[in-house]
Amino acid sequence: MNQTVVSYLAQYEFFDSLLALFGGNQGLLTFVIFMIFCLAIVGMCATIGGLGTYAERKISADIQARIGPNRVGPYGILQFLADGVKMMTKEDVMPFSADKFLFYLAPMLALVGVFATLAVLPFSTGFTLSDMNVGIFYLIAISSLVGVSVFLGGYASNSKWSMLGGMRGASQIISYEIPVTISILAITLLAGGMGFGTISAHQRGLPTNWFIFHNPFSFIAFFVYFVGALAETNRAPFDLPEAESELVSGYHTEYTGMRFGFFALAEYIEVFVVCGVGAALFLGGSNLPVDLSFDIIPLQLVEVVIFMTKALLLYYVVIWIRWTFPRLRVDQLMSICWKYLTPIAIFNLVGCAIWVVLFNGKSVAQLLMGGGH
Amino acid sequence: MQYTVGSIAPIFLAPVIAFIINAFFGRKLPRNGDWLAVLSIFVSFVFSARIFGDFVFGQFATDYYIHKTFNWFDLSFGTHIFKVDMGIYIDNMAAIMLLMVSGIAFLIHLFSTWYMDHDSKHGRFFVFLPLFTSAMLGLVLSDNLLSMFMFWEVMGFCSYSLIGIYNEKEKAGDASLKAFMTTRVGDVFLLLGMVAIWMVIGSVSYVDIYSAIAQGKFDGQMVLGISFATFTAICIFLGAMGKSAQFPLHVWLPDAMMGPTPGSALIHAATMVTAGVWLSLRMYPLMVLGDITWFIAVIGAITAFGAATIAMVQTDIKAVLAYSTLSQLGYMMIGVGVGSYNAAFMHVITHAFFKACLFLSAGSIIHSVHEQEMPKLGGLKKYLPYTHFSMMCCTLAIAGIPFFSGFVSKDRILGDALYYGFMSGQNPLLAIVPILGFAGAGLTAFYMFRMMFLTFYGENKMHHDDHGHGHGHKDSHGHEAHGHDIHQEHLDFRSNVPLLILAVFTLGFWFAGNVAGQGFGNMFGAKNEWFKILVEAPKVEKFVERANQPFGSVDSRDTTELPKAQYHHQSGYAGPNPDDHKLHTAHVVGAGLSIVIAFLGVLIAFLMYIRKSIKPLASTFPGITALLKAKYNFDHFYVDVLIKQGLFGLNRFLAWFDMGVYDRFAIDGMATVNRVIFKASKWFDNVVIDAIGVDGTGVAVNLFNLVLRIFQSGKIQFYFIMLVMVLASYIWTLNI
Amino acid sequence: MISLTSYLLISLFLFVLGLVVMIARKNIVAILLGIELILNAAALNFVAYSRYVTNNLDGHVFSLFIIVVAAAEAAVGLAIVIRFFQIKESTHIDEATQLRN
Amino acid sequence: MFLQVLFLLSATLTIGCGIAVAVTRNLMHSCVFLLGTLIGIAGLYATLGADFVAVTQIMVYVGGIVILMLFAVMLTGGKDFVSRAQNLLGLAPSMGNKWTFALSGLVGVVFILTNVKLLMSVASSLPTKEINNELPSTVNEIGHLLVKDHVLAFELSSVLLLGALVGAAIIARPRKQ
Repeated sequence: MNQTVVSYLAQYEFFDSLLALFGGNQGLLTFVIFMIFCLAIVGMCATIGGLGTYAERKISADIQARIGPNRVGPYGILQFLADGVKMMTKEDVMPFSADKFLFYLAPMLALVGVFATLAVLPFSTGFTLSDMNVGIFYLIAISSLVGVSVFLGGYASNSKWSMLGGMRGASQIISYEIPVTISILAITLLAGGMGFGTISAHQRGLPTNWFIFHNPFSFIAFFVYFVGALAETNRAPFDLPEAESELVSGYHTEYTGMRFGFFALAEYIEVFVVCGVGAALFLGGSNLPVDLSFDIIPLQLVEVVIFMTKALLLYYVVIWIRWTFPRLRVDQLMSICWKYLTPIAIFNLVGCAIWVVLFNGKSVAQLLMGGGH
Repeated sequence: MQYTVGSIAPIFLAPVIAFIINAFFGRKLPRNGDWLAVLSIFVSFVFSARIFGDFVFGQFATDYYIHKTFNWFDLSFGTHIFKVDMGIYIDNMAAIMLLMVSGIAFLIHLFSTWYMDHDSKHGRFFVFLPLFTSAMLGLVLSDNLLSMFMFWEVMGFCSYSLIGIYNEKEKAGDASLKAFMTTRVGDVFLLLGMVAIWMVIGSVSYVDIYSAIAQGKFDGQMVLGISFATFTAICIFLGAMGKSAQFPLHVWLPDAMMGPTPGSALIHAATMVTAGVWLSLRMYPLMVLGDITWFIAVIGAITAFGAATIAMVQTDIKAVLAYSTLSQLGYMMIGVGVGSYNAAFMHVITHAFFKACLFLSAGSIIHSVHEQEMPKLGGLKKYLPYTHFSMMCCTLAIAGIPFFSGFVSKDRILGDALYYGFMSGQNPLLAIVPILGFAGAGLTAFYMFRMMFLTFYGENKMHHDDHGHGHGHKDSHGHEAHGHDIHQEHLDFRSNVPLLILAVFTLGFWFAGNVAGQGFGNMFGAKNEWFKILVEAPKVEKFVERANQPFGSVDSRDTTELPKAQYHHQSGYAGPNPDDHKLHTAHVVGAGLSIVIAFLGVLIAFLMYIRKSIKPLASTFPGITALLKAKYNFDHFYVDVLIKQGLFGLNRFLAWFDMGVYDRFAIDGMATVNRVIFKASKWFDNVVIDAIGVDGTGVAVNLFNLVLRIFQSGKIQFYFIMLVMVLASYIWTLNI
Repeated sequence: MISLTSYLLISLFLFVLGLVVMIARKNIVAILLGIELILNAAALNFVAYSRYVTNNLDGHVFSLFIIVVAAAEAAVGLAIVIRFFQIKESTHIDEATQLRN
Repeated sequence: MFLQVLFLLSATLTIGCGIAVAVTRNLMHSCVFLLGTLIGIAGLYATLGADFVAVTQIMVYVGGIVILMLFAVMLTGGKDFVSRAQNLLGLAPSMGNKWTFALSGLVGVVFILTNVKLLMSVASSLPTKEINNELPSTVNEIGHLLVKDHVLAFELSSVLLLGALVGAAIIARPRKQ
């Protein structure tokens, strides 16, 4: 059976008293707990997505020696709320020749695809909504809904810019899924499982146990993953689908108001998700640097903080890259994917496989120190 | 001593890694990564040396071996077993061979960094050289024919690339193709033999083959009317013939000198050609079982003598060396054939050392004076003292002068051949083996000293030309030859030191364990006759139960069941067996005879080329010389006779048959007959077929079409509906 | 409790829907959609039988292979459609009757 | 309880979107509904304990096939034109008309009746296995099956995919005439 947040909580005594509170109806209790955690995680991620826009503007201002948003709240931190209010109150414009159904559907699909990935994101060993044994595979699969939504958004708007943006976006997302998936496959090979719990358990302890430092191939795999993830989330320098100078705003050119907000929110949350996945797969996830034999709820909160720190550091790097590198051309984009990243990823996969066979899956550090479990 | 894969694998893997890095990033490395190649071979050498030390000086039993296997793939299901194991098999012979290959390859690599400096193909050369070495090391490490065959083919490819490395020269391209194609002939047979063995015993591992021989699994099997063992033995020996350039398939080796000289050294000395001998030695029990050892001996004798005669008239230094390689390979094959197992293997080793040294010396000469035609050389002793010294040592060794290694190994083979031909009661016709062998030994001494005298002694013609014709002449090889000043040679660790190191190993006592060689006079309490104790033909009976136990556990046997304390006690050839006595006599006679013959050859060469009191061969026997210069017309035979006469003749015959006979009688005759039939059938056609058959059918088809057109609508969906309907009606008619 | 029959009914219904799409639609892409539905119905049956009837996972493996074949079929099929469209400027199935006469 | 809810949701999604695929006039909408059907089937797989198959379904279909379909629809226009062919069942628009639907409905009914007849006879002889609610992970076992029992099919499918890839690339490339 898959580990869930409920089955984690069930090992504590207060769970029984909670059960008594619900009159012994375990199903209802499960539902309620899931509900609470879902709401908490979605709310948190939505806030992170909102704060992402603020961080983007503030960091870019910092890089460009400006001040950035500074009016709403202390240091302008409430700027995203003001933006949200502005978006909600805007008129919801529907282009005359748009395909109505698909036009409404596309932003929803984007949000669904992104929020569905949160179900397996391992915030901590216990507070993972569902630690299913095909976790990372599920995450890759369900996040491809975003590609569909990008395409549909571009198509439904019935505008040339949107169409070009949508096509670019879809082809880019499909193409970059390949190196990303293959480099993740190398990690599942090392961990011997696709569940985040399994992967996380393999990286327990000091940073030398992290998969990024496991062997030279996984070290390269991290960068392949990171570059591919940047492209999959349409972030700079791969933000061709929404290249302002060429396509106005790409696939969401015709969107206004909260529908545009959905797209923007989905994008920022997806960036957070891929950063989280990168942290969980390569940077040790939510593991404490020490091996504690006991487990209490506050410890889980510490783990959440560790995970968030790692993910947000990567998030910072993503924003930093955006304001540092110029945009690529379309042919460069495709040649990077097919001529460089994919062969490197395949090379990494084979290399990892050989490493596992040759050294019984021991990491470089274990080989050097002669230890190992 | 527990060996893990980690302490064996680097022998093979280090050069492979150097190959990969040089192949992909070589151009970006300083000096095209040649230092990396040298370093990798040195790593192999160090690991090989460790194994060698443990096997030769350690307290292992003499029949100790390391055998580690892993499952390559396993497609077994149910009772059908199809699994292929790969593995490492190291016994004493392999340990010695590994040290030899890696050591010589290391020196050759070191020399190449000097030789190939500023060469246009420097980078490419150092891509293939480590791959070549690694393939040879892998071949030696292999525990089965299949992986051996893979490395065998990799070597074939590498030799192709190294021979044709100057691919802008047409001759080089032709030579590389020739080498590749000729060895392919043998490889086909080798593959055939492997498949045959697999069919019978379901494995191609050496251990399994030995145990199958001991258990008699080959007995009673027949293929094409000959016994199965003979068939497989011949097939495998044909493969060895191709690789070791034995008599009918020898044509590629002399042409292989088109490549850079260090490459030739690696091909001729340490790696490629010895692979065939190695295979014959590994499969020796099969050769004995198949009863083809006489065939091996005869082939070897023909090669040894024939190549030696050709070498007498060659003028190119490298050609002389190439033919001498052929000749020496013939001696190794004689050794395999007459049952002189350890002498044959010793000759592989000794020959590797002196032939590598000879080639490197030739390379040193060529690189120094840019000339390889001997008549244009002479008097180089003054300029190239170190090269002269090392080359002289090797020449003494190959000529079979006492105290040198060639004497030790070759004369043991000759002694055994003498016994085999005259005293063992074989077919008297086989006396040709020792006769040709001794004759070839004399010729060897002659032509090697001819080469030495022409190159290093006499007057320096180039120097003379220098002043006579001035600068700027170009010779046939395109080098700026005559205008080149000959620099005085200095001691340099890349150019001469490898030669000198190799020259040290031309002394006989490294191999014989005593000074004189043939078991006389033990010095310094050396381990007497270590070679004879360590290397012996595989005793197949010992492998029967070993084949049945899991290979992983073989390693943990008691290693000290028979320690090598017998080094000091076992000596000489005398034994209670009267045959041993005869053998000893044969050896003594053979040694004496070969010393006499060798000195005779040296004397003739001295008289001919230093004193000039005997006219050179060419003026005495012009006819024979022409034949020899044409290399017995083998190339001519293959190209002009076999292909042009045979194949083209067949073509012409077929063309004549086609045009003259078939066309005139069959086709034209048929035409006449047809005309008659045509008139008859025309009437029949018009009346019966056309009117009644065709038109009538048309009408009928039209009628049917009215119905069928509905079904044949050309629409896929309609067909689909029909499909579903037919399926449904079929199911409804079933009574279930 | 969910029974085998419910899965079989769903898959039957899906199959019939695919059949309807394949027969009623005249657009080649739409027919490919119908084929996907039919393949999925078959794959669903495999997995359902694997859980309720047999004790091994061979059904899962078979449905994986069905997915693989479906992917290959979609790729080649759509390539043919696009090529067809380049030649005929139409994706109507009734245009593809050149072999008839 | 949870399984039932999931089953009902998935079945509804599957059947509802399936019907929508069949009856929608717009080909683009059909494709999107097909997406719904495929996700529903993935849900059904999940209720059957086939986690790996379910995720593979989403991965391949959503990430690959549906986007491919959408591209194809976009490139070919998906217009609702009338055929020029004059034959039996000709004169139908691209997305079908009431006649084609009636005919296909007929065929469907025949098929259902046939199947029900077939199933009725088989249903009684089906072995009734005790189903446990535990849904163990199938990933390991599927991996073993793929490289042991079904290794030939596995390798052949890789050849098939390669062939399809190359074939599709060659077929779809415009040739210069």
